[in-house]
Amino acid sequence: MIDKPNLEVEIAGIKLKNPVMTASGTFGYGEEFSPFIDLDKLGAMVLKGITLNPKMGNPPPRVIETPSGMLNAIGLQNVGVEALIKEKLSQLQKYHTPVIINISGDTIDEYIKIAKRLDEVSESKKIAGLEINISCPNVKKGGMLWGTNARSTYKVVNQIRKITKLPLIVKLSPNVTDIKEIAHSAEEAGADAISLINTLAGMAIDINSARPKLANIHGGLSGPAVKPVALWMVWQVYQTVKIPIIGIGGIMKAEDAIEFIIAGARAVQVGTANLVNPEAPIEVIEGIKEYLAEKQIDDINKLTGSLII
Amino acid sequence: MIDKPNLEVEIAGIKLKNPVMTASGTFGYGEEFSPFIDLDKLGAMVLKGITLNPKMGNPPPRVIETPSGMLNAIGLQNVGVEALIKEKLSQLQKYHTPVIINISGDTIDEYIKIAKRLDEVSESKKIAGLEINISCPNVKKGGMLWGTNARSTYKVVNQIRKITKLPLIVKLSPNVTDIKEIAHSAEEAGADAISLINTLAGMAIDINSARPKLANIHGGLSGPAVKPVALWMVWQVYQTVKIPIIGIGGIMKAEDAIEFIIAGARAVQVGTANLVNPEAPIEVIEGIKEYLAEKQIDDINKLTGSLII
Amino acid sequence: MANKRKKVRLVLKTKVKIFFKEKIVSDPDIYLMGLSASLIANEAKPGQFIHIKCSKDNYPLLRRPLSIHRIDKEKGEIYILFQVVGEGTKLLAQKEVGDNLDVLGPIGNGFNIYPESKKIMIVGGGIGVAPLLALCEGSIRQEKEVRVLIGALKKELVIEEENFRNLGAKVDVATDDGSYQYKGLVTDLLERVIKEGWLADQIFACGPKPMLKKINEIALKANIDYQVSLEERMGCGIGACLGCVCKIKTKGKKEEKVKYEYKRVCVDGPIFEGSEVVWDD
Amino acid sequence: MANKRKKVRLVLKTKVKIFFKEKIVSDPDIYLMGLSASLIANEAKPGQFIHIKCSKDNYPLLRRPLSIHRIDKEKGEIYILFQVVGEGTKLLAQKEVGDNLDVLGPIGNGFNIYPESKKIMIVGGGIGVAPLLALCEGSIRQEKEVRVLIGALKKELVIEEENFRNLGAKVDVATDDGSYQYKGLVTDLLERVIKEGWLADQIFACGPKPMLKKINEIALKANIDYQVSLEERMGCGIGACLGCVCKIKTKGKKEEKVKYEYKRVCVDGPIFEGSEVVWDD
Ligand SMILES: Cc1cc2nc3c(=O)[nH]c(=O)nc-3n(C[C@H](O)[C@H](O)[C@H](O)COP(=O)(O)OP(=O)(O)OC[C@H]3O[C@@H](n4cnc5c(N)ncnc54)[C@H](O)[C@@H]3O)c2cc1C
Ligand SMILES: Cc1cc2nc3c(=O)[nH]c(=O)nc-3n(C[C@H](O)[C@H](O)[C@H](O)COP(=O)(O)OP(=O)(O)OC[C@H]3O[C@@H](n4cnc5c(N)ncnc54)[C@H](O)[C@@H]3O)c2cc1C
Ligand SMILES: Cc1cc2nc3c(=O)[nH]c(=O)nc-3n(C[C@H](O)[C@H](O)[C@H](O)COP(=O)(O)O)c2cc1C
Ligand SMILES: Cc1cc2nc3c(=O)[nH]c(=O)nc-3n(C[C@H](O)[C@H](O)[C@H](O)COP(=O)(O)O)c2cc1C
Ligand code: FES
Ligand code: FES
Repeated sequence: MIDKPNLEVEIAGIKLKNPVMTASGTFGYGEEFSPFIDLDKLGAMVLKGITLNPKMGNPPPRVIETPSGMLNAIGLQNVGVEALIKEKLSQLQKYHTPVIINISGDTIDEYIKIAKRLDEVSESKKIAGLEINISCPNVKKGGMLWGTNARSTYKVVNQIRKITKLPLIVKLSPNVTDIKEIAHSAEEAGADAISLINTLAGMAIDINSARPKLANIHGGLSGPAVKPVALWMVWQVYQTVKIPIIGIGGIMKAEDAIEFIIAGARAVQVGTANLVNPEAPIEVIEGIKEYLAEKQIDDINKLTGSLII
Repeated sequence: MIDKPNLEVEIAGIKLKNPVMTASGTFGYGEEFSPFIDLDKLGAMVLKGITLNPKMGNPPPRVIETPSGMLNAIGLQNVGVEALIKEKLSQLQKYHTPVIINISGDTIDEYIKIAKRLDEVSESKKIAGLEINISCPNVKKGGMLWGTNARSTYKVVNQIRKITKLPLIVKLSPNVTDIKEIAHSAEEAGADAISLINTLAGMAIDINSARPKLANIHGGLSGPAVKPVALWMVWQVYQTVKIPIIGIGGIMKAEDAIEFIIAGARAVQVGTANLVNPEAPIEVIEGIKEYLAEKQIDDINKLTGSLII
Repeated sequence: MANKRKKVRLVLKTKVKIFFKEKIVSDPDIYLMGLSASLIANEAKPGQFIHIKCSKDNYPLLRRPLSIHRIDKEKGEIYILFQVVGEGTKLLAQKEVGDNLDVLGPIGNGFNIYPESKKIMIVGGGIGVAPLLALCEGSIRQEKEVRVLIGALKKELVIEEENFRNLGAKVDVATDDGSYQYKGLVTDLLERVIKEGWLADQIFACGPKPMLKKINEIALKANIDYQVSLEERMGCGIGACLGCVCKIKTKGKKEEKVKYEYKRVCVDGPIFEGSEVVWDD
Repeated sequence: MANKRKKVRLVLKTKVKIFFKEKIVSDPDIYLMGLSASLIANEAKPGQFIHIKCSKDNYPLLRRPLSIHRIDKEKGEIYILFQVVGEGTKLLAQKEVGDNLDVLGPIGNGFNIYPESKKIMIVGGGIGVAPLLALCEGSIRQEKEVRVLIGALKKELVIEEENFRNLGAKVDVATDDGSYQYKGLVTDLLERVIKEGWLADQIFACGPKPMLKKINEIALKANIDYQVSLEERMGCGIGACLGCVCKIKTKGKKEEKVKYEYKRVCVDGPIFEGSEVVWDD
């Protein structure tokens, strides 16, 4: 009788007490959730995407609801890497959960500058790793460009790889013809892990005003609606790369997370669910425990890629 | 006071009494819906995708439900072009609604043979036009290949263009990095209109059996869940091509159809909604009428691309 | 073709009112529901089903197929008997007497009782009894001698036993744990009954696939005509989407490589000859 | 920062029971709902809101923000007053007394009544009166002299007038069609009251953006401190997603190009100084 199955997983050299992380942009800078959950219970925290300089972001409305999903066009509003280090990371020092910084840049140079800076303070500020966002669909010049082309993906990842020893997680965009190709070049370029998916590009229109519902016209689709697309991409990438995969997309309950793990994910990220239920990540962790106990699986790692076809 | 707004539109030279068609594969061969609606009220009927020879299709389960959507992996089961002509089209002769044949092929040669054959009987069987499915994600060798590459899209469309005078509608796959590029090459190749989107590739897993819920492992996602993605692609393509666009994706009510038309669609196709409510296309037509009257718009064509940004 | 078109033409889309609702078994929860549906009752025959929109919105999106459990043409009523297994049946179970349901129906070919048949054997496993009560009633109205075998896990899960009996059928029950009547599988019970010499002219069955498959072997051996009610995930329920197929042998097409084709459970079935079904999966 | 962290720490996720429900206006439908929520009532201050999960499933997915209309700390109760405009509020309106609601709250900074203020002017347009009753009660408890101006399209849509009066405030109403009291916009009424010489120390307002903007001009001219309750589409409601922002002037940062920044309505607001809001959109 297995009643305490092992939940520990290792991603890109980062040891996680369980495979459940929070997805960038849906968990703020962490502290926002401390009134609701014990942050020390999380597998890891991925913070709001950061850029070199502070970013204003897009005009409102920035979020609107769609069937079983939502569109967001935040436009990467963030405090910039320096304020992140000074204020936000300092707040998190008291916690024991690995902190992963999600970084975005308009140019390779910007990516490098951020990575360098975070690398410098990684010891003092306990930064566990970097998640490279080459896929944020809201920033015209940035993300999209890199993540939708295998060569540019290779280029940016490889450059960052050269200047930091920090574990690198490359976060892929689903808005591509062949996710396997992109994942492969990220691995080639030296990524330690791959996370997917970021949001699907989408749009909604208010037929009374004949205007887009988002001020930014289009935004990123997330939530349960995208789960089937995300699962299929995770399974495809699992066939392609050797490095661990972090599954993301519409995970609201433990059952969803388990689908991703069976499809090949070593860990998962909970995103939109945080906006609906701040306790979601904890509930997912508990649910996974119950599933393993019920199925008498002694180690979560055995579930990864266990899809029977 | 406008109480009888004009609903007539012209697509690829086909005159439609209203802009509401039925989407291929969700409306059978038409007759299946005659117990529920007056087929003569439809703008056009697009029949189940046809191949040169009869196709068995995929093993079951072929359809499963996802949040606000469904996955299908029918595998293009169909009676083949000859039986279509002999049996199915004969049944439809008594109706006055334009019939559009959706064709799929594993090779250019197959596309051409079907197109030729349909071209021959187009007069006698009252075939209004062809919709070229270069995007069905369920048939490994077929659809996917053509529709996800600009050059191959050009090639297949151009070859078909050469051997038939029938209006050609090219139906695009959303599983691409840059839908504008594909749409552009379809136009270059001689397409008279573009329809989008076909289904998004997706997957679902039964966590109790650790097996895919679809026997085919993956399938095509459709329904309300995909509407934001479809709308964004229609709007992008509208910026790119001059030929008319047929908007498809999650249209359940008139409001959804109107969103597509405002985004640039000249007509729309109702798909998954037919499976839920066989009267859906008629309700959409009625709803569009009411909207135009309420907004005092005298011609549906004025709504196309009227998005205010 | 003509035959099929006829079937299609009889299908209706209507709103029907729930006039009766009772939870007859708990965990798994099984409900009996009565619907005022004169149009459907009028057209319906045993073995057909109705396709129900369980939610008002997209959640769940698709309709859910449920067999017609009883048909009362005089009163213009039909009954459904369903087990709560997921979101759709859960929502349906939450509906109350007086609520309206959006349904398509009656759908499907229905059971085919041959005039010349004298003895009818009906076998139901678990919730599989749902379509069989109407069949039993129909058979008895045609003055057949009817025996019913019900299979269940345990005593508490034996459903409708009395109702079959009240119709005039001889009813026997098999429970896996032996908590009621015959201990073992209902298929074992069937074999025993046949061995005892009660040979039916037709066997009708509905239930879990392994049961249906086993009965096919038994029927083949005893060389008794056998009809089964099959289930598959459905989309449209009206023959249009090809989502609900099952493997059916293609008779007499020797030239073809494949020895089976995919037929639609919704309109080509849900009733098939046991002998034409490809059981290997 | 400290201030913000404090705010965040006070937010709770709880299930609260509906003990009262009344439809007070029809088409548009407006409901008054009472919630047994001692924890929230205990923490709540006027101008804050609660973030409600209106559905059990994904449809709708996100929570919906509603202002706290009344706070009864003794009884441990709060009230919400809401207008049905879409799916979420429709579902909420279908909930019955005895049902539980999954809510986050109290959220936001709340109105800031200065101790030195003697005269308080409260202006509500349409459903905008929702957060103002609690504010009125709070002001009167602090022995302020309170006047309330309510704006509505027509007589039938004037809400809560008596309740404000019963609290001891002087209440005047403006209706666009003149079907009740002053004919015209509530902002015209406000200008008139000021012209008549009743000068408040603070103006508080909630309602349609054009109204709030106009009042800002009036307050500026009369040089009266002015606080508004803003609305924006929300995601998390707890400051994490940056979905709910509004344009707020960046004071004293002359060097920067942009003269405004995006602040979160949910936790930096929903109450802002009228003078710091960028009204141009
Ligand atoms: C022709 C026909 C007649 C049926 N008659 C009855 C009946 O009289 N009483 C009854 O209780 N059930 C009947 N079923 C099964 C019933 O349709 C399903 O249990 C129901 O659709 C499940 O819906 P759900 O949303 O509650 O569960 P879901 O969440 O959709 O699925 C829950 C579980 O039910 C299974 N399931 C879902 N849909 C089907 C389906 N169409 N066929 C088989 N299994 C399915 C799934 O595999 C899953 O494991 C019938 C099915 C068919 C095809
Ligand atoms: C801080 C705050 C306090 C509020 N207090 C109240 C209140 O006390 N009473 C009340 O009736 N309403 C209040 N609202 C507005 C209320 O939140 C929306 O009406 C509600 O979320 C609409 O949800 P729905 O699903 O019914 O409509 P939806 O289908 O989501 O939208 C219908 C219409 O409502 C508008 N809308 C939706 N969400 C918001 C929002 N967050 N803010 C503004 N407009 C929106 C949309 O633009 C759309 O036109 C408040 C909003 C905020 C931000
Ligand atoms: C409001 C919001 C903000 C987001 N911001 C970021 C971001 O800054 N960087 C990033 O890589 N992904 C961002 N994402 C994408 C999520 O991290 C996640 O990849 C996506 O939402 C899919 O997961 P979900 O369906 O669970 O939300 C954001 C998503 C949302 C909803
Ligand atoms: C069951 C099913 C079968 C389909 N078969 C075809 C097909 O044969 N050919 C084709 O081009 N598209 C096919 N499609 C795609 C639809 O025509 C449509 O493009 C897609 O479903 C998106 O629209 P919707 O969300 O309104 O369903 C099929 C879709 C479904 C759900
Ligand atoms: S369910 Fe659509 S064909 Fe049977
Ligand atoms: S709603 Fe998420 S930050 Fe305000």
